[in-house]
Amino acid sequence: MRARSVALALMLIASPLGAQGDVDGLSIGRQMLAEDNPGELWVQRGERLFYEKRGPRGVSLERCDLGLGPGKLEGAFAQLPRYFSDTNSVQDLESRLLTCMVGLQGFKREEIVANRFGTLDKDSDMEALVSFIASKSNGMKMNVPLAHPKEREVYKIGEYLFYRRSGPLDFSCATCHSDEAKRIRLQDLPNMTDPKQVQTVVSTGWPAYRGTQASVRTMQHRLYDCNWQMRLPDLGYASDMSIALTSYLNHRGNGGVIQLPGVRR
Amino acid sequence: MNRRRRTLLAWAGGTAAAAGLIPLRASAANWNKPGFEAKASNDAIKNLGAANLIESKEITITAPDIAENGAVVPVAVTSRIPNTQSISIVAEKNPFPLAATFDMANGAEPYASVRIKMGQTSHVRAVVKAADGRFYTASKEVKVTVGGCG
Amino acid sequence: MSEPMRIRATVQGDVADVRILMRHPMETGQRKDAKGEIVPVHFIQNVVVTHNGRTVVDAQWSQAVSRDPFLGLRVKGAKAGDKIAVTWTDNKGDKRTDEATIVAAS
Amino acid sequence: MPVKRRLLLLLAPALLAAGCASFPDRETIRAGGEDAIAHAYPGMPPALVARSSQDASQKLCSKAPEDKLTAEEARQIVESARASIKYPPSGKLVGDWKIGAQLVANGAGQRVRDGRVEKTRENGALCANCHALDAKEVNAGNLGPSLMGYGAKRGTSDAVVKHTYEKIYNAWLYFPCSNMPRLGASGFLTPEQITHLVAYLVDPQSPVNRN
Repeated sequence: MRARSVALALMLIASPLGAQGDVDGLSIGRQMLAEDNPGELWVQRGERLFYEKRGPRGVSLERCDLGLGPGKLEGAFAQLPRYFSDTNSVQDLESRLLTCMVGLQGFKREEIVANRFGTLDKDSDMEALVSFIASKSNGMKMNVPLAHPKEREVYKIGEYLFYRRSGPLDFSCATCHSDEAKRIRLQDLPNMTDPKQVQTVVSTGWPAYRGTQASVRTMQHRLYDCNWQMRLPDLGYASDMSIALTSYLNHRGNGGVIQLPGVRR
Repeated sequence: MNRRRRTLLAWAGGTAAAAGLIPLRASAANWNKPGFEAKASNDAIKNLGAANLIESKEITITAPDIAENGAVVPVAVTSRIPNTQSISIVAEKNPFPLAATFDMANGAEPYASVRIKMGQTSHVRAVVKAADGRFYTASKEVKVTVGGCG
Repeated sequence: MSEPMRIRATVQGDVADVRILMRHPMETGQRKDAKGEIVPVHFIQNVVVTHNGRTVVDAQWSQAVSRDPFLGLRVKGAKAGDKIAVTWTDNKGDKRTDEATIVAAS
Repeated sequence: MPVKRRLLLLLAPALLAAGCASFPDRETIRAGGEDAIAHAYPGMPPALVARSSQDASQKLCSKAPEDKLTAEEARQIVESARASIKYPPSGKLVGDWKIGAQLVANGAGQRVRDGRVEKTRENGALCANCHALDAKEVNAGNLGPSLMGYGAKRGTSDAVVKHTYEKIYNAWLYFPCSNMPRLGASGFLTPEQITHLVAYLVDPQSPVNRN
């Protein structure tokens, strides 16, 4: 049963809002897990990986610019995704880390992508780095810019994709995430059209330690997994679609106070 | 062979390896092999040294009524029984019910919080050993749901 | 090399609240890896917690304790600056010890 | 509030900050969105990528909530739904509620991992993911309405049975753009499977009507 329950990936996250839509009997367990989050072990490992000299070029990530200058991590997560002139594109945290790991450290993109999601047999460096970097914005407010024309365009594309229905089950993101206090089985579905809930999800939702997967999972994984439940093919890692949806959600989460990594079923 | 049987065998085989085939060093001395290898919760409890269990309201089990993930079920036990020496946690319907034993000494409060795997809905039983040699118990049912979309 | 534990130890009055997260696979011996091979049973069997060198909790675990285990306990007669040390030993004989200093609860 | 005005309000601070009046128009966004979809599934087999393309009804049902469906669009969706419905060769619309019970609880089928479709004997009907059906099942979703007592409330007349069958086959016939998947029309469920679901909903012996 263990292997099976771990293999069951879930469509949606437990509501970070707690009481709303909560089924009595679940909340004590959720609270106990949140108080001592194994995700802290990923933060610890991510910190080590960030400062370690790694990759074919044997350099650390201290020269990686996540939008606030090389190596500046405090507040970096809070303003992503954003436009980067060196790549002339809007990037989320994972896409930007890919740029740095390839461009600075000399890793092969395909290798990082192949190991983007850890398994029970192999940890993902990306999941650890994201946990660490996100935690460096704890206590700060989400503050994703829409100043650059590309940022506005990507945001609007994200909105378009949020409502776009397709696939054998006619699902869009909005099918599950635009109404109050809904659940798939017992899993609460946050209403991402509600300003408060979207704030909570983007500032305390991902990265999160997933108990069913025994690993930290990132926003990229969250979108990948939704795609899976929607019966669409494997969503490309750091694809334009994933970044557009993240821009749409994260910008609308501006003002939410960051506390990451979270903990989820 | 059906899935369940395969699973049980795998788990049983694994334990045999843990208990004997793999050379154990420091840990073996203080590990209740017969208790952990017992397949019925009664046997597991007997192997804790308990002949009789006294139901007690002085034991509090904190755990969810519904566990949304059987792989990680938080369980905390608090005993208010004077001179509590040890607390054991038994998931009655697990293939090997005894999950953990905590011996307290030198100022440790009679409290332990841990997370366990549960294969199915079951009672979780706390067994408390007091200095007078008596064993006290309380239990709580934890429902284990299937995966949300599976 | 195993991942260091995360130990949080805070004291309020004279009772320390100790929370320990460990990185360990806690394999039951029934899981198959990506190649379809059974992953051998591998789990922490003993956890010993000391307070200023004296054993306060000696735990025995089965493979039913969850992956990346958590242990919470409380120690009476503690004060800020005291040392908490935790040692786990698994069924392969691997061991790890980490230490933390008790701090006043904020 | 019209969609344009709402968005302008939303974006006003950003526009001012940038000192920029340009604004991606609807067509630019649509084209950008479709381009993002076209590149969203690298390395995937074309047959699976094709799942992400939209039929005419899906396109009409992809509007943001401020952008209402017109009466004409709703008519098109209903018309297309009506044309989609096929009945089982036997003509019998009520199957076996016990088989239905298995299907209702089964949430698997057609999911893709690493470019491969999961192996299942048949697709599950996914019902309990979103609907309460059996009062004894604690693990029920609520994205859709509760269907407990469905048959007990409505009876088992031919009209009820036919409506139920068609509703499962293509929910958009009665509720254009409803959240409910068009389970028969998309081929996710077979007509025969749907008859078992109908039985599960209307049969007096089914847990839906007994518990």
